[in-house]
Amino acid sequence: MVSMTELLTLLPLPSWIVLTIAGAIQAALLLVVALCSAVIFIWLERKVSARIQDRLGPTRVGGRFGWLQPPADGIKLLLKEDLIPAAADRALYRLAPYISFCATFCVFLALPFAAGWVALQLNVAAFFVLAVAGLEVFGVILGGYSSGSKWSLYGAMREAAQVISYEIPLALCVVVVVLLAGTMDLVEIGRQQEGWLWNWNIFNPFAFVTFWVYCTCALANTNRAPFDLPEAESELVAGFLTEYSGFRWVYFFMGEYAAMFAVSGLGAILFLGGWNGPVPVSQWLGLSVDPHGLGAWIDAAGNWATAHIGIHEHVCFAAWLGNLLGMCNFVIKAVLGATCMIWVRWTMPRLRIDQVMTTCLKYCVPIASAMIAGVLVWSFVFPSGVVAYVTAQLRPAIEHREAAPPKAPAKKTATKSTARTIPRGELGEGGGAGRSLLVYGTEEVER
Amino acid sequence: MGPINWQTCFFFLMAAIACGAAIAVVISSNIVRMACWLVLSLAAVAGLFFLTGAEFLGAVQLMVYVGGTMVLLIFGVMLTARGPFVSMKIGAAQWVVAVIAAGALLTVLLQAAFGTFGQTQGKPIAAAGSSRELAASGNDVADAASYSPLGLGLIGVRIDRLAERDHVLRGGMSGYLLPFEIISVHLVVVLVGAAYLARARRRMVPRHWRGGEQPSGVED
Amino acid sequence: MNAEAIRDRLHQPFGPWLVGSDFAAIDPWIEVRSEGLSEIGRYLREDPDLAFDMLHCITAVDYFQPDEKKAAQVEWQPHVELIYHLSSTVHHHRLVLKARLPRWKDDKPGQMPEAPTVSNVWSTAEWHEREVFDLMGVRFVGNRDMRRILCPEDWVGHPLRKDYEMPTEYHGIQAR
Amino acid sequence: MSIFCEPVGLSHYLVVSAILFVCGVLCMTTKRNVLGVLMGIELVLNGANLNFMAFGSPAICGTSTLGLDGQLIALFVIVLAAAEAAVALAIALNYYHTHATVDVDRGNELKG
Amino acid sequence: MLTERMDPETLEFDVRTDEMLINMGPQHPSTHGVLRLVLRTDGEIVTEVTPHIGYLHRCAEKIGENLTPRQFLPYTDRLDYLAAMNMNLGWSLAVEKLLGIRVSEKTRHLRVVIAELNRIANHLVAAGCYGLDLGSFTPFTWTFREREKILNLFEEVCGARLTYSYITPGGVTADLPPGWLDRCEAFLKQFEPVIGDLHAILTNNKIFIERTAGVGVLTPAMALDYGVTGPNLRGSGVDWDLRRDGEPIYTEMYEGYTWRIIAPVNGRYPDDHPYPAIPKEAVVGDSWHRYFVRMLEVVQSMDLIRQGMEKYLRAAGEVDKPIDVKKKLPKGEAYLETEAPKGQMGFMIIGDGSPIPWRVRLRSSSFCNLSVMGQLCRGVLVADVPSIGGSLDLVLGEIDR
Repeated sequence: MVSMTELLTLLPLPSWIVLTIAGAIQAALLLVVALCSAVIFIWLERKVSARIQDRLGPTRVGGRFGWLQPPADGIKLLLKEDLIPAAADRALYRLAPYISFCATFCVFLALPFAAGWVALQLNVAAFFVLAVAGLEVFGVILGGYSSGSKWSLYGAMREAAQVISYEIPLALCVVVVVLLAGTMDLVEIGRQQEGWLWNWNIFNPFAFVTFWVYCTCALANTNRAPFDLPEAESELVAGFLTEYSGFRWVYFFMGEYAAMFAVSGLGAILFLGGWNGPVPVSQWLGLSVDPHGLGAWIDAAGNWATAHIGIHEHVCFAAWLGNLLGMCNFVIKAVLGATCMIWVRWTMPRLRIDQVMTTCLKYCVPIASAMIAGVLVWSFVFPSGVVAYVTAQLRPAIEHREAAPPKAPAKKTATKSTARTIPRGELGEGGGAGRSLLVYGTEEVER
Repeated sequence: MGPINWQTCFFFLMAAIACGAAIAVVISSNIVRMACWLVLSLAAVAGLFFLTGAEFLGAVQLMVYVGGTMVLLIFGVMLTARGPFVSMKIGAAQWVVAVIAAGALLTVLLQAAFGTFGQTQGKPIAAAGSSRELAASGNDVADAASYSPLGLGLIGVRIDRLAERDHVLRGGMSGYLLPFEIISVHLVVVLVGAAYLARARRRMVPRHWRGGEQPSGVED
Repeated sequence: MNAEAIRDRLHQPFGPWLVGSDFAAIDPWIEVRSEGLSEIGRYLREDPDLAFDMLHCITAVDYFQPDEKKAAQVEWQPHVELIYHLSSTVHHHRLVLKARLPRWKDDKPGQMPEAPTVSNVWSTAEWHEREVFDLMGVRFVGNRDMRRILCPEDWVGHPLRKDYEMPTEYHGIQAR
Repeated sequence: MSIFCEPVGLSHYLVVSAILFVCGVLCMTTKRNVLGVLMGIELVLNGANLNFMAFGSPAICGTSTLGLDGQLIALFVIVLAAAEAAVALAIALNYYHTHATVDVDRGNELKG
Repeated sequence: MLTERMDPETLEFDVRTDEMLINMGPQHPSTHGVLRLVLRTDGEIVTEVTPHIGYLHRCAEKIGENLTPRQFLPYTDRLDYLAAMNMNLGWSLAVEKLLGIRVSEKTRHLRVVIAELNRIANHLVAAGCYGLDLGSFTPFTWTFREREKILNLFEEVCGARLTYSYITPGGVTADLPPGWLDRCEAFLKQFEPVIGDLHAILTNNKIFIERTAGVGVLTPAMALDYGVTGPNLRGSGVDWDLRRDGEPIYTEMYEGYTWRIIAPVNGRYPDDHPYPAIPKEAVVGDSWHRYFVRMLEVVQSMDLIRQGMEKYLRAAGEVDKPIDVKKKLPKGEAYLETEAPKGQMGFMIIGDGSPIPWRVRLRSSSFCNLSVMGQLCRGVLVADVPSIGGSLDLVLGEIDR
C-alpha cells in the first residue's frame, strides 16, 4: 500500500522537508474536511428543519436549493463587529473559542476515513478520541467565565457538568466495542467489520443496545437536541454564547458542527462498519492491495500510464479506488448520523438539568456497564477478536520457549485461570495457527 | 548542517511550552490565569509522552489529568473565585526566600541530570516516531503497541519479559496485579470520602413540595 | 339567593355597618361603612350559605366634578367609592359591595384616604388593592406591600383622580 | 542548528522534569490561595511522571532495564493524583465554607 | 417565612453558595411580552419569584373617561391582542347591559361563531409558544400556519387581522360576506388532523410530559383565592365556565348549544370526543393539565362553531347594526364578565346621562393569573419558571392595560 510520504520521496528534496510537506498536506486535508463538514451541516440543518416545519428553507441564495447560504452566513458573520464586553477577562475571552475548536479538530486526527486513510494511525485511537473530546469543555468554561456576565457563567457551569457526566457512559460504550474488536485501533476495528452487512458490530445483540446508549451520550456530549441546556434560549438566553458575536461565535459553532460530524463518524466506525458498505462491492471487484478481476485491469492500465511518465515503482490504483469507495461509505454514514441529530433536535423539547443528570447516571451508565458484562460473557462463549489478539501476542514467545532447552525455571502461575481451552473449530475467526488455542492462563505456556 | 531531526524539534517545542507554562503558573497572580497555564503545561507534558511512543500514557494523561483533575480544579476556582480572592499577592520578602530555595534545588537537579549525559545514549527513533517504527527498530518487545503490554502487565502477565533469557531480568513475572488491586480499593475509599464531604445539604424547601400547597415547614 | 336575602342575612351580625342598598339597579348593590369591610368580607366568605369565594375585582370611582358649572347640577357630594364584585362558585350567586370614602383623609388635601384591607380574606385583593392605590390613591391598611404596581415607583400623583394633571416631563422625557 | 540534529537523550527529559518540579515547589511555597497550592502539587507530580516515563522508555534509555515499569508507575501516579485532587478540593471548599476565605494564611486557629 | 435566615441545626455540612438575584426580562425570549421576573436563586433552585409589571401601562381606563363607548372599542382590541374579538364581545355586552338593549338571535349566533373561532386562534398561539418555551421549535410553526388561516377568515369579515373592532355595542359592524361559511367549514375540516399531529409532537411527547407533569401544581383553593380564571382554573379541576355560569345576557348566547365544560373533574375529562390518555405523572392542576384543557377547548370550540353556523343560517331576520356613536348613556353602573380565552375578562361602565361614561373599569384575567406565579415558582428549578409561565398563558397588553 503506497503511502503518500513514499510517493513524495520521489521529489529531489532533503528528507526532512519532504516530511514537513507530507505533514502539512495531511493537516490541510483534515482542516478542509472539518470546515466543509461544518459548512455543509449548517446548510443541511436549515433544509431539514425547514422540511420538518412545513417550509422550504433557503431557496433564493444561489440556485434552487440555496446552497450558497452557508458562505453567505460566513461573510455576514465576518463583517459583524465582534465586541468584547467591558467586564470580560480579555485574554481568556479571545482564547476560549480556539480551544473548543482545536479540541474538536484533534478528534479528526485519529478518525480513519478509509482502510489506510487516517492522519495518525494510533493504536490507542479510540482512547485518544475520547481524551481529546473531553478537552472541549475547557473552551466552554473559559468562554462562560471570561464573558463576565452572571448568565454566561450559569450556562458554562451547566455545560461543564453535563459534558463531564456524559463522558463516562460514552467511554463505557466505546469500551464495549473495544472489547468486541480486541483492539483500540480504529483502522483495525474497521477492518474487522469487512464483508457483508451482518459483519458490522451493530448486529451483536449487546452492541446494538450500546449503539442507542452511544447515540444518547453523543447527543449530550455535543450539546444538541434535548440536551442543549447551555444554550437554553428560554432560560439563559444563549448560555455562554450570549456575549460572543461575529467570527468568535462562528468558531464555537464550527466546533459544534465539526463535533457533530466527528461523533457520528466515530459511531459509524465503531458500530456501522466505517468504510465497509453493506454489500462488499470492493471485494467483488477486487479493488484491494492484491487486485483481481476489474482491479487487476485498472492496476495494469494505471502502471502502464505511470511507466510512460517515468515513475517505475508499482503504484496500485485499485487499492486507491477501493479506498475512495470506502470513504464515500464513511461520509454517507456520518452525514446520515448528523441528519438524525438534526431531526431529533427539531422535534424534541429540551430536558431539565436534573432530568439530564438522571438519564445519565440512572439510565446510561448502568445500561452501558451491563453491556460490558454482556460482551465479556459473549466473547468467552463465542470467542472473537479479544482472545485471538492475546494469543497472537504470546505466539512468538511460545515458539521461542519450545526452541530454548526445557530447563523450565520454577514459575508461579500468575492467576488461577478459570478459562478452558477451545478446539480450533469453534472459532469464527479465520487465520491463526491450527493448534488448540490458549485461553488466558499461564499453565498452557509451561506445556 | 545535517537533516533536521523532527523528533528533536518537536521535543524542544513541547518542552518549551511545558516549562514556559509552568513558570507562568508561578508568576501569574490571577487564580483563573494560573489554572489555564497549568492546563497548557499538562497538555504539553502529554505531548512529550506521545513523542516518546508512550501513547497510552499520553492518552491517559490527557483524559484523566487534563480532562478530569483540571476540570475539578477549575470548578473549585469558579466556586471560590469571588471578589477579592481572585488575585492575592504575597510580600516581596517571601518571594526572595522562595526563589533562593528553589534555585538551590534546581542546581542540584540539573547537576544530576547532566551527570547521566554520557552513559545511556538512546537509540534514535526513526523520523516518523510512531510506535510501528519502534517495533521495527529491533527491540524485542512483543508488540510496540504500548497499551496491550501495559494492560497485561497490570493483570499479572509480563509478556515483555517472556522472551527474556537473562534470569535476573525475568523476575517479577507477576507484574503489577497487587498494586492494581490496592489502587482500586484506594479509589473506592476516596470516592466514599468525597461523597461524604460533599453530600447535599438538607433543603429548607422540600423537593416534593413544588409550589402549590403552603409549605408545611417540615423538610424531608 | 338574591341581594335582598343577602342584605337580610347580613343585617343580624352587622346591622350598624349597613348603610344602604339598591336592589332595582342593573347590578343590585349593598353599601357598608368602610371600617367594617374586612369583617364583612370574612363573613361573606366563611358563611356556608353565602360562600363568596371569588372576588372578581376592586374598583375605586372618584365622584368629583372639577369645573363649578357642572358641579352645581350634580346631586352627590365629592367622595371616593370602593366597589367590590363578588360571586360564589358554590351557590352561583353574585353580590356588589360598596363603601364610601372621603376624597382626602379627614379633608386635608394631600392626605390619602384609608380603608381596611381584604387581602387576608381573598389573596387576589393584594394586587387589586395595590392597583387601586397606584391609580386612585386609596391606602389599604394591612396590605403586606403597599407599593405602586403599574406606574413607576417614583411616579407623582394618582392618574385616575378627576383632579389629576398630566406631568409635562418625566426624567427628561417631554410629555406634551 | 546542530542541537536540532542529534537525537534526544535522557538528560533532555531530566532537565525538563527538573524545571517542572522546581516550578511546582515554587508555586506551592509562594501561593496564598489554597487552589494555588493544589496546582503546585499537580506540577510536582507531573515532573515526577516525566522522569518515570523517561527512564522507562526503551527509546530514550536504551537498555530497557525497567521495561514498561516506568510507564506503569506513571499510570498509577496519574490515577492517584486524580483521587488526591478530589479529596483536596473537597477540603478546600469546606475550608472556604467555614472560614469564608481561601487564604491559606488565615487558617491559623487550630480548630474547626 | 421562607427567606428568613436558614437555622444552622437543620443544615449539615454544605457548600455555602451565596444566593443570586437574576433578572429574567423585561427583554427575554420566554416572557410573553414586557414582563420582568426577579428570581432569587440558590444555585439551580429558585426560592422566590417577584414579577414586575407596568412596562406596557397606557391607563386605558382614563382614556375611557374621555371617549364614547363606540370610540373606546378599538382600545379593547389592544388589551388581549391575541383574542381581540372576545374583548370586543365583552365590551359590547357590557354596554348593551347598561343600555338595556338585547341583540337579535341571528346576531347572537354570529357572535358565538366569531368568538369561538378567535378562541381557537388564541389557544393555538398558547400551545405554539408553550412548545417554544420548552425548547421544541416545530409546534410553533405548525400552530401559526393554522392561525394564519383563521386570520384570513377574519380579514374577510372585518378587514383586519389582529385588532378587529368588529363586534360593536348594538350588533356587528357588517354581516358575513357570501361564501364565508363554506370557507370556515373547509378550514374546520382540514384542521382536525392537525390537532392529532399537535398531540403527537407535544402532548404525548415523553420529554414534554417530564417537563410539565407535576410542575407548578395549582390547588383549586389557591386558584380561587388568587382569582385565577379560565383554562388555568379548569385545569385545577374547578368546574366553572361563564358560558354556563355567567350572567343571563351572556349565557343566553349559548342557549340551545350542546357542549360540556372541559375540566378534569375527579381526574376525568368529558369524553364526548376521544382524547389522548392522561400520563400517570400528571397531577390535576399542574402545567400539563392547563395545557391539555386548552387543547380540548379547541375541539369544543369547533363543535360550537359548527352548531353556531347552522343556527345562524336558520335564524330569521337581519344582523343588528351598531348603536349611534353619540348615544346618551343612562345613569347607572353595569359590570359584566365574559369567558375570554385566557380567563374571565370584566368590563364595567358607569354612565351619568352624557354620551361619555363617568368611569370605565377593566378587570384583566391574566393580571390575576400572573399573581399566582409567585406562589407556584417556589422551590422549582430555573428551567421550570418559563414552563410554569408558559402554562399560565399570559399576555402583557391585558395585564398592564
